[in-house]
Amino acid sequence: MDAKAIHEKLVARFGEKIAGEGLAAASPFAVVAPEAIAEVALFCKSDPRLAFDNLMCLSGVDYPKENPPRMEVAYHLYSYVHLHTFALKVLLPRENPALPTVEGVWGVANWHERECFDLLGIVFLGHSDLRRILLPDDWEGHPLRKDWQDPEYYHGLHVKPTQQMAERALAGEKIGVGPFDFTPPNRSNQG
Amino acid sequence: MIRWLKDVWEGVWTVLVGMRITWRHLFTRPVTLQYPSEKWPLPPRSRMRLFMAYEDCIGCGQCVRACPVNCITLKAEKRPADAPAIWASNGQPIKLGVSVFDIDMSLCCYCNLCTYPCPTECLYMTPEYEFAGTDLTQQLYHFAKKDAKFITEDPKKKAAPPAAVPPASAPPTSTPPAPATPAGA
Amino acid sequence: MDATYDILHRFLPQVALWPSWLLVLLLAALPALACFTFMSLGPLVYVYAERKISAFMQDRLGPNRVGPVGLFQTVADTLKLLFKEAIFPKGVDRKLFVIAPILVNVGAFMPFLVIPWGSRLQPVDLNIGVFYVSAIAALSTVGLIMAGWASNNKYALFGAMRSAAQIVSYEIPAVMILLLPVMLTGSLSLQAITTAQAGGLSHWFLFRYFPLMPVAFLVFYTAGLAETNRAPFDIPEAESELVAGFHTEYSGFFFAMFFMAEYTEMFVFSAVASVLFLGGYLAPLPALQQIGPVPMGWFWIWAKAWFLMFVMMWLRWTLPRSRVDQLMYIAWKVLLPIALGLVVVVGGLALWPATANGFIWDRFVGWPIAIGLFLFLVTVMVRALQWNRRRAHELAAQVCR
Amino acid sequence: MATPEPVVNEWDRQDRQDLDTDEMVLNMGPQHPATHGVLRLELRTDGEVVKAARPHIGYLHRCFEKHAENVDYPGVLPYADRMDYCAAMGNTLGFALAVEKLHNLQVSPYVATLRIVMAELQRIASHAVAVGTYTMDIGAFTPFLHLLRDREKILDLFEWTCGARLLYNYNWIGGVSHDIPEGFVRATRDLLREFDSVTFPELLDLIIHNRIFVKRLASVGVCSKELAISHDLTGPNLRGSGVPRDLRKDEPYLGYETYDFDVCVGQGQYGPLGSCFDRNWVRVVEMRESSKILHQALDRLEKMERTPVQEKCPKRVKPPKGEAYVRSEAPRGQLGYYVVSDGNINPYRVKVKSPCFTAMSVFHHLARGMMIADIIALIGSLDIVLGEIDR
Repeated sequence: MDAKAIHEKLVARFGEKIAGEGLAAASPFAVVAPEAIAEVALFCKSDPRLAFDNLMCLSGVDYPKENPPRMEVAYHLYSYVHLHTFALKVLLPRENPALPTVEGVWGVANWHERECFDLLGIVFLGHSDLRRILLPDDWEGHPLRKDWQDPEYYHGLHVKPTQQMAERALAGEKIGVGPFDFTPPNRSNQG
Repeated sequence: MIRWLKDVWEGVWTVLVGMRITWRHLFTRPVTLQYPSEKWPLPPRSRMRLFMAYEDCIGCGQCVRACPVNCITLKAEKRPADAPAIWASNGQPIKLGVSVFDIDMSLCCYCNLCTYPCPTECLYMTPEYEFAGTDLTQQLYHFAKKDAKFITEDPKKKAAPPAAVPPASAPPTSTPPAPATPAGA
Repeated sequence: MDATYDILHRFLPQVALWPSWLLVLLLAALPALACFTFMSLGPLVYVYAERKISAFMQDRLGPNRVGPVGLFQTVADTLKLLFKEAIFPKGVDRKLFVIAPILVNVGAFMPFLVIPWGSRLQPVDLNIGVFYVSAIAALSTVGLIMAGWASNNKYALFGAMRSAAQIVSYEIPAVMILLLPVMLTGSLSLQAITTAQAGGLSHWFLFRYFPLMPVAFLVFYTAGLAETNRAPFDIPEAESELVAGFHTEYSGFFFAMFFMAEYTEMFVFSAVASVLFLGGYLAPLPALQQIGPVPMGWFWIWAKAWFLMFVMMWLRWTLPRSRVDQLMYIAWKVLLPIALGLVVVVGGLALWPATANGFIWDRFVGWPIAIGLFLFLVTVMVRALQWNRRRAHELAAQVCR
Repeated sequence: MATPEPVVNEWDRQDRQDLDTDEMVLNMGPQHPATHGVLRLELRTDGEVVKAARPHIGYLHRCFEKHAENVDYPGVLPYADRMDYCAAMGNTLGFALAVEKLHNLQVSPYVATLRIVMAELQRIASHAVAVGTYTMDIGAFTPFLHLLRDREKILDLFEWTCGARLLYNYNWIGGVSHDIPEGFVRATRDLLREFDSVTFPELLDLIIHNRIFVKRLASVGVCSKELAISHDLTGPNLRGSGVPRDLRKDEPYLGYETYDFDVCVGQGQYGPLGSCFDRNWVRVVEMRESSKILHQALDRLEKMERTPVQEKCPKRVKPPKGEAYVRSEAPRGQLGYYVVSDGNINPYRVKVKSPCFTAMSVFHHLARGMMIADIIALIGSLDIVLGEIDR
């Protein structure tokens, strides 16, 4: 099925809960209401015509400058039966973004959702093990948000880059080597 | 019983087959390269230490923008109007005086992205890889020279030398000593 | 003891006049000293050999910097280990932690006492030699368990438990097979077992009752691999699973002791196997037993043991590691039934007068097999060398291109 | 309305049986010889049997995605190289394809062929590392070095072409960084000939068909088709479970559809389908298939007219506003890039679906009830590279 037919099928089934579409995009998608995502996902997987048995990617994107500011979670689906792809998108408010988990539909969502929670702070309700996955457990904040500021220190380690050697040299410290003359034996470096 | 026997036999047999191969390898030539005493000839495109021919730099800063890890520090300002005109070896006039050109090789990721935009091809990677040091500060390279010998004649006016002269070839030494590089150098 | 006395007497005739207590002390100390020196210097050679063999099998060069062709590499390593600090991690049981490597070494060294190097060249000819060897060699298991337990490390504990299970299991088929030469000779003394195989290669127990005894030898060898913790049965120290197994927490000299014990065990096992099956110090051709005035017995047992050790190394660098339950499977469901069957069959054959001294074809299989094997290995070797040369040719062509 | 059933956390699940004894928690890694980097596994074991496993990742995390938002598009490429450092060509290829899709760029056939040559050489090199380290995990050291010997030769070719041995920055947006040097085709042919006639058969004889190796793996870590698809196992891991899906066939890019090659699938010849052996087997056979593709591609390269390799490279990579999810078949599986562009020279958001990340997410399902030695076999058979999991 092509993207249009998939979208129509979803609209026919869920009506209002399919809140928008982006069929012209390079990867066509439908926008799903946040509370309905688990049902839609389950339907996408179980319906024999859709048969989206594979969640390729689950990614969160932060749009603070949009009006209203929002977060997006994009689900890229693939069907190993019909070999078609489609994407679902959920738009969330930037304050306390939360949506149901799809972990019960696709097993891989477990880790993807944990990563999304870790890096963007999107809460997946009903997730069995919603812990940080990539960052340390006691890390504060969610770095992939656009307004993220690096902390100065984490457990006494510099997080922000310290003064680089070039800056130190500019400031007058006598470090570094050179200037020097050096002509390598061959210069046929460029392609 | 038959399966058991087959299993045992296969176990012994595959072990013997493997042993034959390792036995054969006992007598094949080792491929080891004894590094400090023998060295592999590096292909000319090898991307190792960065080098910049200071006399050719026009201070455009494209390499700084291209570098994904910000390992190049460049400070250039307009040359005073009364300073003698100088040219890079590919004939491009040098309008900006480069007072600082530092490359922090400890940050460099050897991606070669900085060398492509360079209009005078003065920045390039050399097949030089033995520059480990005992101190991190030895990885900071200053390329800006105080006594650089720039080309002071307009190359276009001269009878054009063959265009394929490699840019890094030594600048003509007969030129009178260039004035000190611009203020701040 | 008598042999030692004889040798001593030959070089120092006045020894007969010495007080008897001194003599007894001397006669006990001299062979022990000789054995100990041999033992502690042996691993230097074995480790070097192992490194070189593995390197060549993997198309590498191996150690080649310290001394000519790296000969002193192991010496340097040993010195390094000796001078390194022995670290006692927090929470170890210090007493057991120190005793363990010593105990392992005791288990590895003691069997040396009964290994015959010649008809008279044997520290002690115990009449329970075989029994003594298997009993003492099992002592090192206790050391391994101690090491694992005392280390206060889960990986070490796993290694210790694995090694206990493994060695206990493999003792059984190994001892069963030990019975076969004992039955054939009617003696537990290693000297007697050796002399029963006199008469050249085809009289060795390896070729008796063809093909029964070769199978027995294979079983014994496999069990021996497991008892000495060699690949494919090196699971107690499986480095990709248990980091270093029971000696994870050891460092410096204590680590070196484990290392030494491991290689010594290998040598002891190979020597015992060559006594039991390969005629010990007997030459393949009786004429080679003595070259001129020099008795060559020591050379032959040495050569055989080293050959068996070479095969151990060869196997180690060929094979992957077995899993712990498969190890048990091999011990209890493969080796043990075979060993039991062999004990019954060979025992019966030995009792039956017509076959008491082997099958009729026994005298004719030994040489063909040995020569066939030799020729096969040489062929593979020659082909590898030829390939080398051809390859070199191709490379030259490439360079010239 | 139907909703999915809640999932039980595997770690907390207790199923005690009569013979169970006290459990202990074993920490495997991050410093452990067989965890392929800095993976940490928390294992709840009962003796040698693993009752539950919990992988902890992130020790190598450097937030590639944040880096990517702060550099321009060509600058992302060196960072992308560093994700799967065993197969850097595949990483940059995926990113280049994604940005080209946003940009609506089509590379010339010559460049496409070059990319295929490099990608397939990289696949052989990467699988050589995967299979080699795997045999080392299982305890055989020799095949590892034999395979690395051949990998070195491939790296030599790469160095000859683009000057780097590990992190190439070769696939650019709209082209490649260097044309192949003179004699490259012939040298590659020599290499492949030696690989096909010596290394590959020796590998099969020495280790793959070895009985101990087979026994260790044949019925261990069996991953059913459903589990594999649900947990998004891709590439050799998926094909090891018997699903004949390969992006190079299903959604061909760079003209893969014009090459004649087979999709290698696990055969289950020694045990249930989807075992560690099958996953490894797929990798082994894929090396030969890659060599087949390479032979064809080299034939074409010889006949093809050489075009400048950077002619399509945009002077300033500034894709129009939009987003694309583009996947490619990297050696370790489907590598997906979700690139969002807001019309700037920096990507607005780059999300990477790394095949190792998803492969690792199935780990705790498969690890249940295994022995400790099998855990090592399982990690190796999933062929993870921590640089890509942690990104």
